[in-house]
Amino acid sequence: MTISAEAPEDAASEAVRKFGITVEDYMLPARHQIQMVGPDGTLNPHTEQGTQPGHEYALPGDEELLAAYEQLVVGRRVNDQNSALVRQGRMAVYPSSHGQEACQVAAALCLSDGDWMFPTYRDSVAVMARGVDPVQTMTLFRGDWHGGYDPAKHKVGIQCTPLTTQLLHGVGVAHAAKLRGEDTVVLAMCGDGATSEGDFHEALNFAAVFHLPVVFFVQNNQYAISVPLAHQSVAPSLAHKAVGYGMAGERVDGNDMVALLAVLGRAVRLAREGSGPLLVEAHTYRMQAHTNADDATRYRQDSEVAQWVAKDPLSRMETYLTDRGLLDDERAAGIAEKAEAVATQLREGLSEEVPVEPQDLFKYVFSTPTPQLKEQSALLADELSREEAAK
Amino acid sequence: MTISAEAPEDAASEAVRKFGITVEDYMLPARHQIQMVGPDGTLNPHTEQGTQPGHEYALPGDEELLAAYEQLVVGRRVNDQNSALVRQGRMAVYPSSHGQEACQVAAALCLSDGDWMFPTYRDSVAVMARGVDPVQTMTLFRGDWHGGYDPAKHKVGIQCTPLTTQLLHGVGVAHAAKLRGEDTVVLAMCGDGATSEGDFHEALNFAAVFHLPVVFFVQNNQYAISVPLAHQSVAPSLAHKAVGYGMAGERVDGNDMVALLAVLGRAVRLAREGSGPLLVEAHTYRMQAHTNADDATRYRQDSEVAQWVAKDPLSRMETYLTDRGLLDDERAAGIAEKAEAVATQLREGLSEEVPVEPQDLFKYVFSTPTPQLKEQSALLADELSREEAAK
Amino acid sequence: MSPTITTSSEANGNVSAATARAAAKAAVVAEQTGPQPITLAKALNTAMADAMHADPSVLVFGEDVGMLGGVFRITDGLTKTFGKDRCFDTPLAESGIVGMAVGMAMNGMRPVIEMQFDAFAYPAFEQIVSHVAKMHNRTKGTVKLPMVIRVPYAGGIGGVEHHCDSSEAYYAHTAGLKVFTPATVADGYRMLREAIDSDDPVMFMEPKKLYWSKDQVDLDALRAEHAENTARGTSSEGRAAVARPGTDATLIAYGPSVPTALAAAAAAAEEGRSLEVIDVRSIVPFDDETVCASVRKTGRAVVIAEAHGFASVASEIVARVQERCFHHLAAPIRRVTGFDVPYPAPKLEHYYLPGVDRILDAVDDLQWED
Amino acid sequence: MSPTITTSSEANGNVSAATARAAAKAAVVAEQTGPQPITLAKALNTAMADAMHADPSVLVFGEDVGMLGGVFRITDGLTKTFGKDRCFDTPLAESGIVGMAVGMAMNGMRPVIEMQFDAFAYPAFEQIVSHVAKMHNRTKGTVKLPMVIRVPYAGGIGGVEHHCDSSEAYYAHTAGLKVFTPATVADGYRMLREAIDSDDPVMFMEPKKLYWSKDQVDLDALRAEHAENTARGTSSEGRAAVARPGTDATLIAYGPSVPTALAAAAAAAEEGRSLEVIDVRSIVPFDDETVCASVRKTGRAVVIAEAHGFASVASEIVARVQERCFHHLAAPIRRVTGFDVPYPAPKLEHYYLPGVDRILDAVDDLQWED
Ligand SMILES: Cc1ncc(C[n+]2csc(CCOP(=O)(O)OP(=O)(O)O)c2C)c(N)n1
Ligand SMILES: Cc1ncc(C[n+]2csc(CCOP(=O)(O)OP(=O)(O)O)c2C)c(N)n1
Ligand SMILES: [Mg+2]
Ligand SMILES: [Mg+2]
Repeated sequence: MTISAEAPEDAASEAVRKFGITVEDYMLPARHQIQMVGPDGTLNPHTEQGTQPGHEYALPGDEELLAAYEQLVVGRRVNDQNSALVRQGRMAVYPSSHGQEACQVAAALCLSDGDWMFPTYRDSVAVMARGVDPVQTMTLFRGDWHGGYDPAKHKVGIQCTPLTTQLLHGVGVAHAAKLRGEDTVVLAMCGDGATSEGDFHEALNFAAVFHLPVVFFVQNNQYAISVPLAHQSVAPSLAHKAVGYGMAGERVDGNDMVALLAVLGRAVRLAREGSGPLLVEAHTYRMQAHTNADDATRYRQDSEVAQWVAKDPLSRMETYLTDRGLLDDERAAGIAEKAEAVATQLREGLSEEVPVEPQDLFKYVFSTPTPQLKEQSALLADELSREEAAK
Repeated sequence: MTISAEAPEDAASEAVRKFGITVEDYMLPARHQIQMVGPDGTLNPHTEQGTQPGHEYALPGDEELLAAYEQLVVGRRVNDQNSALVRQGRMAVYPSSHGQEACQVAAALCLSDGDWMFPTYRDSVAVMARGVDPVQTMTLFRGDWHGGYDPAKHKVGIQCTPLTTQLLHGVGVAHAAKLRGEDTVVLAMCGDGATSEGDFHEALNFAAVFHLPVVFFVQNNQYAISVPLAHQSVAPSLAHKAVGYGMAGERVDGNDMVALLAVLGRAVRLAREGSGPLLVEAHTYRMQAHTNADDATRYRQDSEVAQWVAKDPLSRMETYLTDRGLLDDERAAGIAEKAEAVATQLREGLSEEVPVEPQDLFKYVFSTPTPQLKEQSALLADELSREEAAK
Repeated sequence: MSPTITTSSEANGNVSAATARAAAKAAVVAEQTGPQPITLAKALNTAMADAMHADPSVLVFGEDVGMLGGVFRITDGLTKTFGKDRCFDTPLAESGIVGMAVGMAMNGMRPVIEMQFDAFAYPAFEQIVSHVAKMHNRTKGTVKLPMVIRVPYAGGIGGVEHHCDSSEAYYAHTAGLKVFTPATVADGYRMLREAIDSDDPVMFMEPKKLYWSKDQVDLDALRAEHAENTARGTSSEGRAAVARPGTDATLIAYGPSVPTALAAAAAAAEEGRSLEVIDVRSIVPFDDETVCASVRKTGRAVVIAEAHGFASVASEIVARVQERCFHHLAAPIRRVTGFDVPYPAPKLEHYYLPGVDRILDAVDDLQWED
Repeated sequence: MSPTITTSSEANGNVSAATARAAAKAAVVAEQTGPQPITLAKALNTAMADAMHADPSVLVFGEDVGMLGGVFRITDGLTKTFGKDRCFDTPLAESGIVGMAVGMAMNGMRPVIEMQFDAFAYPAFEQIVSHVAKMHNRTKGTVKLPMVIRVPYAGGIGGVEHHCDSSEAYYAHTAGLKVFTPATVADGYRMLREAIDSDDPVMFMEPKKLYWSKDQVDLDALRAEHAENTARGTSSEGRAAVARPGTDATLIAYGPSVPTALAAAAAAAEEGRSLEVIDVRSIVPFDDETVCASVRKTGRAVVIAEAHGFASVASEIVARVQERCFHHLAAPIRRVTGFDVPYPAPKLEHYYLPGVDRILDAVDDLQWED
């Protein structure tokens, strides 16, 4: 298999042929965001789901929906538990994804075991939903180390802070896998504000030119810290950015678990089948401040936040599943129990004082420490032993 | 006047209202590149000029065409003269725009006196057409200094090498002008390869969000040194990149002087009227190697180059103007004479050995040299005086 | 800060020098007088506000600097006071911010831009090194680039990765950039105003752990000092300060390390050792005179900085002091710097940072004859 | 280079270790033996080819490295030999190149990437400083990042602005990066293979003015040396070399300055002064032992580097040598470096560059008693 700019048939022309649409219709997102279940929890009629030729979506299966709901409940519990732990001083900082849990869960569930995820600082719930141990996930925010899990083992990048730099890592992982003939798909995540960074541009373009199986997933939660979307972009939508890379874009209601599973599921499938990269924008909302250190009242009105309470992804899914007869009290209780178990795990894990090891400073800079690091390490050891002796 | 993301009406919605087109039709380039005069020098019928609703172009006036032709002839002569000077060792390096002269000339002619141009290393002909002294323009390539003219005086940035960094400077100049209520338009130029850089993305987005009068002009000459366009982008065209910024894009035959004047002229007018930034891609060809130091036979076929000879911007314009009766032998001779005069100026200017001043190293680092620079300057002065004494 | 607010039509209109001057005057009058306990944050904020009052071409922009007032609140109130043409949020892109500032400075403005954290200035590195530092030289001075890049830097605040880098060496090594770093509240005001006044670009490194440290400072006196300096064409630019006089050895420090050095000197004094503390203030240009005068006097020196020691500003200080004061030195110059490891996670930063004990150890190592 | 070419289906297919090994063997056989006049460019090219033969996970990419073979032709023929899956052009974006390489290294590859010129690596600065340097540490070593960033650097080639920066200090100051720079043809081969073998990221700084300098080099002997080192787990990594022995003073240089230092030593010898020249080779890690052994012996030292002197690698060398050899020094350590000015235009670079005379002047200044 050759990865080169002259790929036999590109995704766009293939789609043009297959779906009988124009190349622009392939690349442009559907004219409305894809929404399957409305805020009140009822299924939209098929004609009102926002789909159009070339952008059709099937309803996910019942099992998938139930599994997703369980993770939604767990995710919300995780967010609330972590925020509480920060308030109690057990954790330094936590960027909550409260309100964005449907995006978080869909990001994890759309991937297979061999796939990779490249999350941001806000995506702790997605990382846990992907199977990483909750307490390990919190290492970064607890301040013990910069990352608490092995990316290779879990196929999850360390939650990334320098905005959109991780998208390129995702592109590289996909590229390596493709060169070896593996069918790995990479889900590379970022926020709305991050789309303004140069690395966003470079990552999407590299993925498109090398025709790599990367799904770029933008959680547009309307704010980058204090800066509203209107100051980041005047494009009709962030999904429209796909066009500039010859890539397909789609936008989806980011508080509609059902639509997210459908849209991300299809994107991952297309990527795996060789359609090249895709860009998915989810419209959602950051219900809380940027982090606990932020004061959102400085830049937005409570009334705006209130409007989004009505669109909550959890209650919507609960109503939908209950109405469908898929969810009853017993099942709900079981799920709540699981969520509580995770919360307990977090509480207990984070109240344990893990002793830090000063010598870790020098241990991992290189595979083998340089003479300079050995010298510095000895200096610190000497200092600490003298301190110890003085006690 | 407030510059903010919440501009009263953005360009796209204004266009939608005014032209009765969709926002995508506003942002997307016309389906074909705009071409008014074909390779054989005959005017295309209006229906075959590539225009469509919202993207209509008027034929430039006779005087404008003649002035442009004169600059075309001068530009070609400049390119050939400079290449000859490099071969003779009078200049270190020259990135020729041979074949791209129509783009070069249009870039200069579309601007008014108060406007700014931000050119690249390849845009020497545009810089001269804008009025900068030819010999001063060559300072960079001659190796005397990094720039030979005063950007503020000529409203021309120093020809820029770090790709697309200059686009942001153009954005800043436009922003400052707009804040002062001046109606300055900025033409910010780059090549096809350069569109892959992060700064391209950031510049277009800043211009769009702040709604600034910047025309981004991409000369797509099909190559970035050895790398063909297909390895830079798989978008249908580079002009499609406009969509991701909510900006209008257009593509034009870059070897058609007439269409270039029309398209860039309209873009500058729209920008001045407050439409915000626009992106124009000209399809052209780098007829010679990247610079004299490059060997183009390593990566492309002569036959490909030959195809483009037939599309030459000069002969096309000559035929067109002659057929229209605007150009006769006498006028042509006058123009040739002017071109020859510029060539002579270059030859003479560049054969004069300008003595370099070693102390210039220290003079311009800061407005006033630091104590450290004074020390270093004294060191060099001492060294040189000892050398002098030893002679 | 001044309660005087220009009306919104003024603030949003084309800026008029007369209006701005009037506002500045009013602001000075309205301000409380006499020494007050003031934070470094407040001093920096006041410096920007005063500069904006004084000169309509001074603009402030960056990420979250508008409504929010910056994540450290250093630009608090500037949008409200001066309107969003003069203090505004940009899209989230640092190269864009710096590159746009270059263009604005080329076209008559004096941008003062904020990088949100040290490590988030790296995307702008090409613009800083290849343009900000070189434009003046490239154009033989026909283009001046009066811009200030404010960088909250260094650690000690329990920040997660990428929020605590000491990046001053990158800029100090780049020819064409001035690099200032205040260590006191008064210097926060004084030096930021000088940076904004400078016709050359200044990397203004703000020790973020000192943002909330307070000193008794008389802002009016500082304003008067600035006015007097402006009138006389003088300034404190490029000058180091003797932060504490002493006789036995010299501690050379800057930014976040100055209070640590002072604490070490205080501790040493109790043990009967008199340490002089030099606050470098301006890394570029560097004040060889003040630094060397001290070392020639004491004969011993320790250089203290938070950044990794290797190829750092501390290395430079050692190198130039040994070049200039070699025969006055009774012992090798010692460095107490951050280790050559990535800045550690919050629970480990304590072991990384140069602290009082480590400085005193270094002083002890200066081969005393007693 | 080896005329052995894998068939295109092999080259384009999923790379098979067995095939690659067979090809490597064939290549070794087909190569001419014995010392040959070889350029640094050729040595680097051969090192990459041999590494690619030996290990199918070694990939080469960057701007113009494919069909063109790079603007300096260092990757000449690699695409032809190994197919465009293993040596290929990327879109024109340096942050993209480095960022993608990080991901590839995380997923089993060993990318060797080319930055076209020193100043054009700056757009990748954030990726280099915040990820390349930190990934191993961030993950407590669970993620290794075996990648090489090749940077043609420094001047002396009459290049226009942005094509002659000496950027090594930026990387040397960044904890977590190894920084190598060869000065001889043999080291070009030896050190690039070691860099590719390294499980840690290496900034491989290639002195571009030496690309076409030739030495008599036996590639087969170097291959055998490499094979032996690999078998024994040894290497020349992190070691400085005595490029010329001497007794009176030590010249410490690296990369492009080594030939200049050697020329200065030769000139000094004619005047009866014996100078030892140390080729630093590896800036990080730094070989204190070799450097200090020499200075302790000679008692005098001059550090030579093209980069601006301020806060540079040269400053570091001065600082650490005075820390370690203070009582052996008969005179302050002198630096001969580029001035603290932007790298000048071609017609002025001669005045900027540390040359033989400037080095000899510095040696003369070392307070000789005679
Ligand atoms: C390169 C870089 N610049 C600045 C920052 C500081 N910063 C952290 S989060 C953030 C806002 C990001 O907004 P968005 O991408 O919308 O993600 P969200 O926080 O809303 O999930 C900023 C500016 C950073 N982390 N990285
Ligand atoms: C940031 C940066 N990276 C790499 C280079 C080296 N370089 C100079 S020109 C060039 C190709 C540019 O191609 P394009 O943008 O198409 O312009 P053209 O030369 O065709 O006019 C490259 C890679 C550079 N100047 N700047
Ligand atoms: Mg957001
Ligand atoms: Mg090109």
